[in-house]
Amino acid sequence: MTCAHSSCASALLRIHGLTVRYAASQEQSSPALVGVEFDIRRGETVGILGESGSGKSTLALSILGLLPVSTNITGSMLFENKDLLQFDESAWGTVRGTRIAMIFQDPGLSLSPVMRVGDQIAEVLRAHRPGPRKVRKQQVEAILRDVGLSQGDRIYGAYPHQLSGGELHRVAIAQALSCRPDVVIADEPTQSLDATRQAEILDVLREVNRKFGCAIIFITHNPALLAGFADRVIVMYAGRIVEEGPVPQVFRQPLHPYTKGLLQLVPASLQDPDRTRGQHLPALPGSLSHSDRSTRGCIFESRCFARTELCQSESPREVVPEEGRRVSCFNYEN
Amino acid sequence: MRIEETARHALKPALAKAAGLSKRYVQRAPFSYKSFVIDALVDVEFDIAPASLTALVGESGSGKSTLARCLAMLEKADRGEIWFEGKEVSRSSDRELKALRPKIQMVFQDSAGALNPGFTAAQIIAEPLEVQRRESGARLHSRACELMEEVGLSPNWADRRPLEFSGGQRQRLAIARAIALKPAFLILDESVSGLDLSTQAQILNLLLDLQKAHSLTYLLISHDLGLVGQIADFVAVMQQGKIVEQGPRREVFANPRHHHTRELLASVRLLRSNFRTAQAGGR
Amino acid sequence: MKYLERRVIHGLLLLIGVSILCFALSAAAPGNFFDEMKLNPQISPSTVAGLRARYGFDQPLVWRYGHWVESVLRGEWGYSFAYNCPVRSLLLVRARNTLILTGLATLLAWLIAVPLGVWTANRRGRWDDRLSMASTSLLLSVPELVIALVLLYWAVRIHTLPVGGMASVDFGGLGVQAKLFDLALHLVVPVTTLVLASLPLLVRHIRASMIEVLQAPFVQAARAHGIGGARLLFRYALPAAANPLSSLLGLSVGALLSGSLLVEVITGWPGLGPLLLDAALARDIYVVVGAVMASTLFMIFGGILADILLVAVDPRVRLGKV
Amino acid sequence: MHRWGCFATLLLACGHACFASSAPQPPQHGEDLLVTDNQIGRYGGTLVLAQRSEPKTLNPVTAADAPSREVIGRLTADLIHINRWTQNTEPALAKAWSVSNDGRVFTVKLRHGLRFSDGQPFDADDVVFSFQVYLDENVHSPQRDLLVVGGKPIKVQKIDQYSVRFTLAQPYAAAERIFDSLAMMPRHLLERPYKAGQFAQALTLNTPPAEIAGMGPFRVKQYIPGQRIVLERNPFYWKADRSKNRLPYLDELVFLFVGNEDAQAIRFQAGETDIISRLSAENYALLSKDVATRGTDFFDLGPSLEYDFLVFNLNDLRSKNLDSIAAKQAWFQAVKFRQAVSSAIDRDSIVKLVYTGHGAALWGNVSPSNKLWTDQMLPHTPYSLDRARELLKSEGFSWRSDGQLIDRQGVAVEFSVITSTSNAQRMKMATLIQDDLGKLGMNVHVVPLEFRALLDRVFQTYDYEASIMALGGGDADPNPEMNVWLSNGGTHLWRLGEARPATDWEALIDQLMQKQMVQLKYKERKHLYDQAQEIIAANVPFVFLATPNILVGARKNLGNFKPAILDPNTLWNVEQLYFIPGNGARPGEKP
Amino acid sequence: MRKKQKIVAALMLLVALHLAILLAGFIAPYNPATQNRDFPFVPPTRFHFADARGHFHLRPFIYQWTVRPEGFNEYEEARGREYPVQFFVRGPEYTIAGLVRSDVHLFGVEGPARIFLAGSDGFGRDQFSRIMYGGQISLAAGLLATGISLFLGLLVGCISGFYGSWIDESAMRLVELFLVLPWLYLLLAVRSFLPLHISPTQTFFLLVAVIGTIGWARPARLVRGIVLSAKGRKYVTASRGFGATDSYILRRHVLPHTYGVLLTQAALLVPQYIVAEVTLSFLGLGVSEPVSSWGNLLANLQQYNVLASYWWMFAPALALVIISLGYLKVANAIHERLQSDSI
Repeated sequence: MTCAHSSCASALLRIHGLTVRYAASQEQSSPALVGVEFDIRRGETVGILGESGSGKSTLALSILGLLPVSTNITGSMLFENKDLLQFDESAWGTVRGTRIAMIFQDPGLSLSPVMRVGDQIAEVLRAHRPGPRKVRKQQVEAILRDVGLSQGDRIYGAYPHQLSGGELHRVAIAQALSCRPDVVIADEPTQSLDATRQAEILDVLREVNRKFGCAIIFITHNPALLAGFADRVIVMYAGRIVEEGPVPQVFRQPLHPYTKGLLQLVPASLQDPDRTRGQHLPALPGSLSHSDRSTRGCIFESRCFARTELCQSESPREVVPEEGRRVSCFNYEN
Repeated sequence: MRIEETARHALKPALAKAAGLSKRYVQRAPFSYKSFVIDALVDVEFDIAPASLTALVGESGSGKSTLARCLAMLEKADRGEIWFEGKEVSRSSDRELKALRPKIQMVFQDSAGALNPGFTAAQIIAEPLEVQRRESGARLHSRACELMEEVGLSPNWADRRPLEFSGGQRQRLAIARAIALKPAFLILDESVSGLDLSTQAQILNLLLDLQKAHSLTYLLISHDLGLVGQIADFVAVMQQGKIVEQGPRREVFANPRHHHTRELLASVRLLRSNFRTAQAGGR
Repeated sequence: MKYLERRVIHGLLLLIGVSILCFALSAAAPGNFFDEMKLNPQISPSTVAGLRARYGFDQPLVWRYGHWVESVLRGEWGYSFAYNCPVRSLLLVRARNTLILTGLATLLAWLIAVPLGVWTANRRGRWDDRLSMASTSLLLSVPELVIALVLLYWAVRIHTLPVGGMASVDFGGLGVQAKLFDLALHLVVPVTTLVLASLPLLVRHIRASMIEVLQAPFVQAARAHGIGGARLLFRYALPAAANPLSSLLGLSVGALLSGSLLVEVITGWPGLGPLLLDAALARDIYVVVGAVMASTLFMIFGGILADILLVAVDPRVRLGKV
Repeated sequence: MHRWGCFATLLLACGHACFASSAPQPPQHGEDLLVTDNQIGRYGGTLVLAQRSEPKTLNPVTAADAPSREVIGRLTADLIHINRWTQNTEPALAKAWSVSNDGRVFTVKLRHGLRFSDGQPFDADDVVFSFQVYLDENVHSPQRDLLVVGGKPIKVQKIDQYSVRFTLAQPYAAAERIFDSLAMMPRHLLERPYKAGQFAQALTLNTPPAEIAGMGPFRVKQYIPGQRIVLERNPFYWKADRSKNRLPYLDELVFLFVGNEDAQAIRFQAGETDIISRLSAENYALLSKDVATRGTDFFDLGPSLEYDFLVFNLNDLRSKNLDSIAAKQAWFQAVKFRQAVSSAIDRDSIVKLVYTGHGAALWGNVSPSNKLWTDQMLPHTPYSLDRARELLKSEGFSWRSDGQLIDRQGVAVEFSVITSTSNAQRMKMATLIQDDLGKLGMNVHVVPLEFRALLDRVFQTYDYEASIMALGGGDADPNPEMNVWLSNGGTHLWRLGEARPATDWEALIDQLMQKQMVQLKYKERKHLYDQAQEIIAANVPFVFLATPNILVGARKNLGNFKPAILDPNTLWNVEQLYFIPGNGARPGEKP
Repeated sequence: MRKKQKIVAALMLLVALHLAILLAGFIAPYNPATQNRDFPFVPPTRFHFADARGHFHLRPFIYQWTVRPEGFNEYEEARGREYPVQFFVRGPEYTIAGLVRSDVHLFGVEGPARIFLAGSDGFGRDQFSRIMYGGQISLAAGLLATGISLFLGLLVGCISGFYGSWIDESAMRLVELFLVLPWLYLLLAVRSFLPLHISPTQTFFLLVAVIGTIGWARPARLVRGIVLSAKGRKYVTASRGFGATDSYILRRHVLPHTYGVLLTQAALLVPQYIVAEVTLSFLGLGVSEPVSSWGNLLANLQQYNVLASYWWMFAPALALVIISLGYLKVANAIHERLQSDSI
């Protein structure tokens, strides 16, 4: 397969031909990820866009080596030229949380309910940066300030259920950033927040990226969040990358029918004068689970508005329509 | 708080109405005299016009869900009145309640938790019918299949269990169950918030279809103003147990009175405009 | 403290209920303490009747209960016919001995069960988990009695362990260290029996609770932050399993006085067991009532302890948000 | 934990320091020591033995249970003592006694210059005081009934400092045996609690050792609840060996409390105890297997005085509402029925399977090892099913085709036998008897009951059909057995508390027993008692089964160890016991 | 798939064991009450293929035990005559389940030799036969009593957990009361009110009733905990929203959650209850001689000399362990399946 980027040699994280198959999966034939490959360079922000079930979360977990042991994984994941897939548990310990960190979807669930949040951040530090307790506490407070939580003392001593939704998100970010990782994976980190808080969190992440220079992999189903935030977007469908490119290009001119469909989901404006009462919202027909994963043809075929005979019988190859972009669709072959 | 322009709706009597509704939770820790007081509802005045779609927006903990549960008669408020179809119902007897229940239905946020994992899809949908003794035996099953079809689920899946469905499908199941009793009033508590954009749009479209078909009245609760703002007729904004703003959507969006509403709207607009700019090719 | 007040009142009600029922039951049971004398041809029936009258057995049950309550209020807890002394003094020393035994056994059982349960939960389905499950199943199906007897037989065979009792005859003349060592040797058989008998259930409960917690998102998250191994299991997962485990611990504590009767009798441990058995069979009823009251107290205490523990570990409970 | 231990020891040993040393005091002038003729032993050592349960009290007057009496027996002494070996009486605190011609007046001369274990002198005042307490109706002493002869309490009079006169209301055979085990108590310590009506509460286990004194070879040193009681030498004990060494030889005597017989056997096997009394036959067999390796000796002393028997309920049930049992009494009342049952029981099997051969079959109430009273002429009905069938047939019983025995009315013979669950031996006997009588076509049910529940049925409710029980084992003399055989006796088990003898033979037994009681000449008395035994054996009110042998074990290096049939089997001469020096010494022995 | 196999395997084992015990009359070679007074505590019979002359026999044979002249209850094989093991032999008559009457036994040897598969007891009774017959009473009583306990526990636990407030409080106090009461006395009292002789059938039902009613407290506590958590589920609230009655919610949504715990409890209680008979026999409430039960067979082990000298007396303990392991296995497997179904 081709490398979409010219500068792939300088990639921090390089994922190649990653195929993941859950052992206990009901449909044994269909892998959760198929031949996924992309690069992450130092300091860049990459959005991964897709519906739920497209394999985004599996991707995130596999980058951190958190898939169940029984999972069948092939391909390679080169992080600083070391293949993460060959790592054992202790080697992973030197990567997780310190080089690659993750911000989870719902901090209310991903923070232990029975530990003070400060301690939870300190635990991460303790695991990777051994040092005296006192110093650690100061470090934690500094990190909390970095994510915009100025009342360090109160936050430090609070339990998760004592904090508001916005604060919890910041704590989760602080926890992920505590060891200044090179890569931060943010898995739908703003989903349960209202618009104001969402914007704040995006600001924090943007700030963090600017200040610490860590690469951010931002996983979302909402293209609107990526605008003005991510450099690059990777669109996933049914465990495959269907399109990749810089955000401005992709948003301006989406190539894959799926990308097009996703982009049109974002409402035009708050008061659409044309929309009459009860009129349908724009929507993608069908759902991911309708897709026949065992098909020989294009996986998106059943939901595609531009499908042809060919799409049913053959799987499209990846093409590079222009520098820095790629797409898997017959419309762009040749 | 009432806005003049609702006069048009005021002509029709409200389907559901809350007057001076208050609810306070007092929690006591086992080994202390200290108790924690949470005012979930403070003197809430709230109207729902028939056959309308009212969006209730507010951040988590603002009291939206408490209001929803009070309106659905799943919880009793401390003070205040609830009117439904022109009758005060907050102090109904058990028997009156049983008669009232089919008319007011609720769809919960966490579809996985609100569906018994041990039941099949058909059993889940049939449950209200069974409980209310509307149908029985084979008719029960065929009615469940009809309902599945109505919400866009294949009746072939009638024997699957909730965990075999995707989030969107589970939400459809929950909606099918809620409309099984042909209610007049459907309360959707964050019913679409856990879903992704495409599924959200589909579910909202489904709701619109159902509204048309059954002349349903909706109360759609969400933290996402941008989402519900697209389809709502009325918008209400809650903060700390109080309704700080309510009125027809256009009115509220055009002329928000409360700073919280203004803030929310500004953020939504910012996000949208970023996206439009990107689509337009700018950065 | 509202909560404590309520617990104490409930406890008192329970104690009253238990005492009344104890009295009713003891009155309903056939025979009484002085019956054995009837078998001695040299003691006349009138002497036996005199003794019965002396201890109020010719009085109605209510009168006896009243007298007993009065003696409880005096701090005597009733009167033993056999020992001719207040029950309290009889119970205290033996309760202490029982607590030494059961306290140690409970402590050991928990010290073994917690790591084992946590470990096997983490290794769910692997060989070591299966081995542990198989052996706990086996232990569960062997009666306590058989465990005790086999251990005792083993002790006789190996010659190095004492085969019963709590102290050697020359205990009084030993130094502090030697005394402790002597006590430890005597504890081996009964403690092992108790541990083996209580371990399997504990391990299984802990394992089950841990399996549930280990699937929680925050454990996964902690792992993603690079926290692993024992730290993850004990710092993150275990406290989160506190709810079921603290009530389990409450039950353990509640059974401290009553859980070792059989083992004490078999291994000759000078605890409440032999005293209670003797008293129950000899119809020395106030001793039985006293011992039952004491174990009720422990059960009440265990319940309170479980709640305190839960509050200490789980801040959600502490702050009233369950 | 340590603090706890210290606390307990402190509490219980607090009196120890103010005590006189327990080293044997040299004989003093005027002290009338009893000189024993045992082998001369050596001082020192601690003898450890186990007891079924702890003593409940140290009060000799109120104690009713065996463990308490065993310990009290070592702490106290009596005026006239039954020698457990010879089974005859011998002087103890009394130097001599004389009996008036009519056998009603006993004059007892006390030894001079004796002292209690606290060093206080002992004299006639103590004797009078002790009897006053025993005879006090308000004290409810179990021994009181012993001292009531012919319906009147014995009169006790002090003659001088060292002589006391006892007057009986009527002549009483072997009256001197009454004095055995009646502990003489210190008036100086006990008069105050007695006067205050607190006698039952005096001398409990919690009483400080300094406030306990007795005339026995040992005195209390320490009591650890639930664990053991430690006795130490009484330095003033009134016996000495031929070399004028004051007895006892042992420094200390320790009673461990070990809940059951098996555990006691284990302790003995493990070398934690030095003596084991009343070993069960099974454990005797088990333990005596490895005698060679363990430095222990085991003794089979032959049959005990106890007798196991099957008794049918012949009580008057008219007021009891027990019609179904009353209906069966028609069978039980037939002598031939009882004789048939007796013939059909295979006593040899009982001896073999229940007592593993260490027991003896019985046909009467007196054990073959009762040297003075066994009736050698007593017929031993052989085990014979044929004879049993004959007897039943002649009584009108017959058999159905399936072998079931039926009576004249055609009612199937079916009855139940109650037995105590706490006695494994009797449970086994019941199972054997069930099988034996099954061969006769009798349908016997074994009904195991908890001991007191059984007593309640036998003594109170009469709700039983037959029962397996045991009696005897105390003294060899017939007098203590009186209440078993007299028709109005409290232990006349088959029919309790008869106003008049229900049958001629019971009337005859009454006469014989009353006569032997006042007959002072042994030969005449023996003749009367033999007759009684024969009538009992012939009429089978009890179907006598067997008696266990007395089996004991002890360390090989225990000197003067002379176990006896009479209770206490091993400790009756504890003051003479000593450890023979050599390689057999107790491990961990203090020098 | 694998889980299903596990359940099936464990179930097959249990069914086989129960069947064997049901057919005790056929499988056991002797009447369990027949005493052989010349052979107390005989060790298990040894099977031989080669005789003293070195000849090999295809059919296994045994030697008769004889008492060794010196020594107590020690035996040696009388090598004089071989007794081949025979199958489908005639022996004492028996009935199976009160229906089939027969005298054909699975195996046996010609008299006077006796085949003691698990040795003999102190009366020379064949222990193997006693175990087989005893299993009938013990297992049935254990299962039935467990059923009663669990039913009562379920009832109280459900009501208490579901309705909460004072009902819960008083139910839990009642549970505590049951846990501490001196049952000994109650049972003694019960015994004294019963007729003197109770037939084995009556004893059986008595055992079941007594054990079952005493043992409900613990399951009740467990069930209550589960009901408490189950009734807080969202779908229960949803169900209320449809106007579901309490009984409907209990039946459809709450009860199914308790099955897992009930099963595990059942597996734990059955062996416990079988052992409990030892205590009850002591109070005169157990089955009495000559009927055998696992309880009274196990009681033999309480005697030190038996424990130390006659290892084959452990056979009933082994039988109990095997059966209860079987139950545990089944419970575990079903529990696992329930868990994987629900979450």
